[in-house]
Amino acid sequence: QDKIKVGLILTLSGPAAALGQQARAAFEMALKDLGGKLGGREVELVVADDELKPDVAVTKVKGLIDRDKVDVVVGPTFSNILGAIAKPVTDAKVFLISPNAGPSPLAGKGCSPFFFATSYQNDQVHQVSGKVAQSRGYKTLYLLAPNYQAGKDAIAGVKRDYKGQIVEESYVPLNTLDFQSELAKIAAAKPDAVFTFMPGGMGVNLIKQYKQAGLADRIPLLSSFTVDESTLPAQGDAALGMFAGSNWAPDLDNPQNKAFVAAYVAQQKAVPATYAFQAYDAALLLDGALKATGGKTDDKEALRAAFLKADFTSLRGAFKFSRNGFPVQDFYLTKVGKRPDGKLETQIVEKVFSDYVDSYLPECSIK
Amino acid sequence: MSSTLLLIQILNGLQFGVILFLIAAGLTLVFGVMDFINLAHGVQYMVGAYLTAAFAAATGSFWLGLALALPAALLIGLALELLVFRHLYERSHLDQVLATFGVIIFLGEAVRMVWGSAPIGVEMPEALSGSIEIAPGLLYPVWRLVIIAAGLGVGIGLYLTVHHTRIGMLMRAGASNAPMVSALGVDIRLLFTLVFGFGAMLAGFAGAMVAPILSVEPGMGDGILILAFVVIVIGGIGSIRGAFVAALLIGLVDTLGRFLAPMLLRLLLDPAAASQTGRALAPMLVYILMAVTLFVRPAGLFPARR
Amino acid sequence: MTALLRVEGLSKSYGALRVTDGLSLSVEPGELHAVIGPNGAGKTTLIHQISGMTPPDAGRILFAGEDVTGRSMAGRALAGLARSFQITSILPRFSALQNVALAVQARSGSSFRFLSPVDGEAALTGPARDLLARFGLAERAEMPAGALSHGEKRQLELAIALATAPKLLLLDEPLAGTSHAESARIVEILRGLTGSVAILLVEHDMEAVFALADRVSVLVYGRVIATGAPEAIRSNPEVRAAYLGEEAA
Amino acid sequence: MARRLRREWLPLGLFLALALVPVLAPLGPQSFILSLMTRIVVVALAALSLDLLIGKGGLVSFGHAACLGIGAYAVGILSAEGVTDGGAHLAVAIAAAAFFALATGAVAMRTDGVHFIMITLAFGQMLYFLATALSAYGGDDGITLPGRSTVLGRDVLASDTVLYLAALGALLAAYLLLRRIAASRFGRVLEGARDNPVRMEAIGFRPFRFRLAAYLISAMIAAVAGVLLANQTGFVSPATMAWQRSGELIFIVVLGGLGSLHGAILGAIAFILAEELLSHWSEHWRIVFGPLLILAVLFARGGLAGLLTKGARP
Amino acid sequence: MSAPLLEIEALEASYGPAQVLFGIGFSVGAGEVVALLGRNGMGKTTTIRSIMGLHRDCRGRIAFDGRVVLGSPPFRIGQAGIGYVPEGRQVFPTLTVEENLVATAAIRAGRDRWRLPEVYALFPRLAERRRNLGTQLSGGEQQMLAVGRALMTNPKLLILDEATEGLAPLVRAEIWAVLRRLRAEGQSILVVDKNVDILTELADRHVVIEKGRVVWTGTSAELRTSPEVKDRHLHI
Ligand SMILES: Nc1ncnc2c1ncn2[C@@H]1O[C@H](COP(=O)(O)OP(=O)(O)OP(=O)(O)O)[C@@H](O)[C@H]1O
Ligand SMILES: Nc1ncnc2c1ncn2[C@@H]1O[C@H](COP(=O)(O)OP(=O)(O)OP(=O)(O)O)[C@@H](O)[C@H]1O
Ligand SMILES: [Mg+2]
Ligand SMILES: [Mg+2]
Repeated sequence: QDKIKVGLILTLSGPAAALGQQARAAFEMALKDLGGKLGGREVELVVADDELKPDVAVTKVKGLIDRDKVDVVVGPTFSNILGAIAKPVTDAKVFLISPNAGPSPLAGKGCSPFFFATSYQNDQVHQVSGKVAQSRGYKTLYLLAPNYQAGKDAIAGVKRDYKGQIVEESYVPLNTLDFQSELAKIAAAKPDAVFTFMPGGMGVNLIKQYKQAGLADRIPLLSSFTVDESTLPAQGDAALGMFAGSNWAPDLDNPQNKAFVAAYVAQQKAVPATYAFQAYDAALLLDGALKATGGKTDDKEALRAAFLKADFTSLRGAFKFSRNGFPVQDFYLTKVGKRPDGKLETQIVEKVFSDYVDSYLPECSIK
Repeated sequence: MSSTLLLIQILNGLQFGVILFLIAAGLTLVFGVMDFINLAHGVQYMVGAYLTAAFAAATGSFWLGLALALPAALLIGLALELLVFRHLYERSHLDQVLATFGVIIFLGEAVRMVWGSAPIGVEMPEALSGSIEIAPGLLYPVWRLVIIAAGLGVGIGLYLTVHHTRIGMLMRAGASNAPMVSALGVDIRLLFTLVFGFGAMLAGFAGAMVAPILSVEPGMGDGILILAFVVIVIGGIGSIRGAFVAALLIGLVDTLGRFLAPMLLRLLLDPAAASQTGRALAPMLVYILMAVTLFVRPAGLFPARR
Repeated sequence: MTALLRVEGLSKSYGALRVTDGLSLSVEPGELHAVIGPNGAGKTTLIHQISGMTPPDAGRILFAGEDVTGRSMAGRALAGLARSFQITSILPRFSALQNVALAVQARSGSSFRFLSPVDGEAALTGPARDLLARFGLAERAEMPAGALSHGEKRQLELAIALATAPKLLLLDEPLAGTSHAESARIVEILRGLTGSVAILLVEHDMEAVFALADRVSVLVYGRVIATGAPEAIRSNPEVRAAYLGEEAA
Repeated sequence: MARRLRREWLPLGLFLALALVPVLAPLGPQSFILSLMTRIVVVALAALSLDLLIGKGGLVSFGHAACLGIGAYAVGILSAEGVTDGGAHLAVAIAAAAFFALATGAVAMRTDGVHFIMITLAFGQMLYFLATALSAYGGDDGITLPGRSTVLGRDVLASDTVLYLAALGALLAAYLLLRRIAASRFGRVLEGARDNPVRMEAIGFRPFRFRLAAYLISAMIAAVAGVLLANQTGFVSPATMAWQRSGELIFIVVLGGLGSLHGAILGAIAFILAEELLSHWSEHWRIVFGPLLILAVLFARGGLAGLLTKGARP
Repeated sequence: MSAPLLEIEALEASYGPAQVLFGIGFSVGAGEVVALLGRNGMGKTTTIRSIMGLHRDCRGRIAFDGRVVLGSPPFRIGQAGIGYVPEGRQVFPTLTVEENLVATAAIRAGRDRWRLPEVYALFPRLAERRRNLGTQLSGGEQQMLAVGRALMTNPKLLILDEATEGLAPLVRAEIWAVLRRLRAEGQSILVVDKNVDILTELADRHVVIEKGRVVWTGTSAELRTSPEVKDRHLHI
């Protein structure tokens, strides 16, 4: 048998490259741990950088499919890129495995038999915070997100399970540097808790300034994609004690995960975030499915069935796929803490949802 | 809404403005006064932040880090001038744009190769990390005040240098007619080299000063670059005073606009539509401000005397 | 018979400096009216105001019987008011010929023609070539205007102004920067125009002024201190003190 | 004729080479080559329209991607509403771009130089943020198109080759049109206003009108490019309108050689191919790409077009 | 006699493919006033810009004060002691009148004949307008400023390229008087001007250029008595 070709398309350059870098490192680690083979076949990995530009991404995946003749595409990092490449890839009847982005259209009306996500449906992560705010009995909640689609989705996600009073729904421009005025509003509103979704550098700025303004000790901060292992090194101790929703954390207690985190830290000199773990799982998923088909990729039906079975040991423990290709899994509340080696990481506080199914599944027409 | 909150927001707007000015200061010098479009200003700012982070981490002290980062930024600026900029003075603005865009791409990637893509942090000097009460019940982070002081200091220093020293005169003269200055016996090349080095150092200084409150990450200079240009253009190209006023104005409009616009809109529209419109409008505010300013005063608020 | 150009009570200040101070002046059809005066007296500013480049603070400008005070510079040019600039203002990247042809184009039909090549329009290049030849620039026709020598540029400047076929020419020091030989030629050309085209001439070359002018006005600190026939002005003691010195003696 | 050929070999060669693409594409990874080349041709079209403004008019628009976006969104929104006809897409795109150009141009033309750059940036950004606020059409995540535009109810553009040829046809048509315009009376005035607007007014032209007209033409052509881009990508998002995109278009025009028109095409080919090849070679391709740009500015005066035709100019 | 202050030999200059100077040669001695004459477009300005190092596309030999300066950057030539009044004024538009004068002022080798008060005394109009920007001056005022600016560098050799263009007769006369005075003080001067009559009084020697070649040199007395030179080369 000749090699199986895997196309990996991620945002690897430009300002937002950190997440893609983690994913690639982890995916490559997984291949190594699997002995350079998936389902018993040698692997040839073709990596492409989507530059976070939709039209570039489309050309790149066409290159992967057409020029490099990859058997499966893994990627991308961001939802808007996924929106652009999902159709060309699945139209070409190539399987697309998303190691991070999980936008609602692909879970619902736009679901495809050729699509699987090893991550989650985006809303689910935000729902964790809403559920926690509700169950902890916070009477008032202050919501803060950047003014773009993902920010709006985040706030919608939180509101789904939270029934208390929302004192403010504040949207800041994308790439806001200075949160001073938001912090002043929060201090004036005195909510029981704040929820925020502030990915990347914005999260770093917010957390540092939140701490500097003296709010960290007074008002608990719930979040998604704001404090994770990709931003913690920059946030430093200012992030200690902040909460986040997640489907995984580095300290999740199972042997595979412990080994993975230790190996990753040793190799990358940094603690892995979900982007890394999900990419690692993507490789495991491929391996499991290909084992089931005996390494064959021609029979798409069989391959899909093999994927759906999710017959591998995920770093997050057991999980299944819904028919829309999204996982049914547990979600946790995490909190930033210190590892024995002094590095920061998110640590599991409690399980918030068990075997949680995303809410768009009913809209998906696939049987 | 309480009036204290409004007051705090005005203060926040002003201090955001000063930060903007601090970041735009080097650009004011190189673009405003010297009439050289240096798109690389943003990456020079980023490099300053990274250098400070690296040196501070190595020495364990922010101040030592800053002290080492400034000469390093200066050296990088001088090197860039010698290799690239000096061949572009007599070229069109567009050539300058293209070449300095090349510098952005190069430096941006170089930074990523050295420090990686993930944001990194800089610890603020312990002594200045607290807050002080500037009015009863009004706490303000000390570092912010330090930044304000730095911004004011840089502004005044720049103004005096450009408008009240012979170096400043020669810079302005050289910007409009370098060969003539040279023919009158002044080594304008050398002066330009120094000015560009200094501009790079100012950019680096801004990066260093904001590093403790902002994330140090690739691309941190991109958006800022545009904002810095907006500041200079609204203020009137070549006018340091104008840049200062414009920076404060933008800080205020941006901060207060986001704060007040939804409230004002709520008077006109139903709440859902108001917040919807408010959200759509907020990010445009700065650009609307610029468009309106240029419509009313096509050369900016304080058109430099040129 | 009415004057072709009548300026009434024109005023313009820059800060405290009154550059034009209640100035009135007229140019009759076909007349060459020279304006002389010390440096900084406001002569160029006067031409700027008449041509529409600088709005006056007060006063009226009547051209061919119409009040043109509020009209744009382009509007006035189309109405027949052409000007030259003291500080040469040409299109440096265009050839000398194209510079002049463009001025011809301005007065010959719409320029919103998108498809036919302009270089092929003989109706534009023909007259342009003739004009260049009159200024002795025929050899330079295809050269980029920016590559001409200073004196040649000055002559091109004049050729452009003439190419618009004006009723009134506002000339701001057309002889400055031209050598003796070229000056003589320009004086000849201007003399050829008198009678058909009215000219308001600002010039420091007294020889030329007194040789050409029908009337001379003397401007000092934004005010006309004397107007009259060349001979009268030449012997006016006030004018001699303020402007001419001994040179004209 | 021979002389003319000597002067024109570059544009002729360019179009010949582009015309051969569909013939040669099946020899390689066809759909990829066509996708890449279609993107190049579309970007070239946008850059070409911008060259009319920058090269001929001296008007450096830093918001040109907005027009591209208008074209793309015309396809996106109409398709989402069930109108798939390409003719309708084009008509709406062109009309919307014309409206945008008139409205913003009337304001922007009051300024010049760097101020013009910044005010066009401002309008571009406003449109960008407007698009991100269009929640009904995906906000800033954008929308996936159900399919390509149809022509008279038929799905001819579904073929990559046909789409490429359509784009190439548009490029050729625009190139010929703009060449005529550049050499016309109108073009002459536009160039004159670029070099010395005061002189132009003094001989009786109002630069404002000519500039506005050029802005209009340019915006409409860019909108056509936007329609094609949406069809090529199968996806529409505000990213099309980001200021970086406008910047890229300016770079392409300058890199190719200002004002030569075919330079814009050359610039697009060079820029995108370099990006594609380098990024295929290493993820750190920018460390090479940046210095390449700098070298291009320092040593290729008059851009790539100037470099290639240096010997051929009489 | 010592070596001349400025020496030009076999100077050729081109603009791209077009050569415009074909072996110009002349000299200016210490304390001497030399006039460069010729019709428009003959190469006077090109010669001067070559001396100043502003026109790079030239070959030959130019020596100032005993040192070869061709090839040196302009600022070295300026520092060596040449004061330059360029054609077309070229005052600095973004500087005030006073700043224009002060910015490049220098006291070289102890010569301090010209400081602000002296220049203002020479051109009172400039003193009145000292706070105005360069661009806000009338044409003639700009011309005065250009002359004053060159004087403020206290040069050994003053080069004036059409320095009286656009000046009113009184001011023109004033400048000629100043040049006469300077000449009496031993200042070396190279001057280009259209007023041949005055130059024949002022200059010691004349160099007539035609189409990039020196076609005649001689003293003022010789020029006065050579109507054919005036007629043929200068069309007077
Ligand atoms: N924009 C301006 N701001 C301030 N002062 C100005 C401005 N423009 C002109 N001036 C002043 O107005 C006065 C008249 O200038 P103008 O150019 O009209 O003089 P002029 O008579 O043409 O002189 P010249 O013979 O030297 O050309 C001058 O003193 C000049 O400094
Ligand atoms: N930038 C240029 N490019 C090409 N040719 C030029 C350039 N500048 C000047 N020339 C040519 O060089 C020749 C000499 O010009 P120069 O300016 O030296 O003449 P000049 O004697 O100073 O004339 P004038 O009295 O008009 O100032 C002219 O024929 C002119 O066309
Ligand atoms: Mg004047
Ligand atoms: Mg000359």
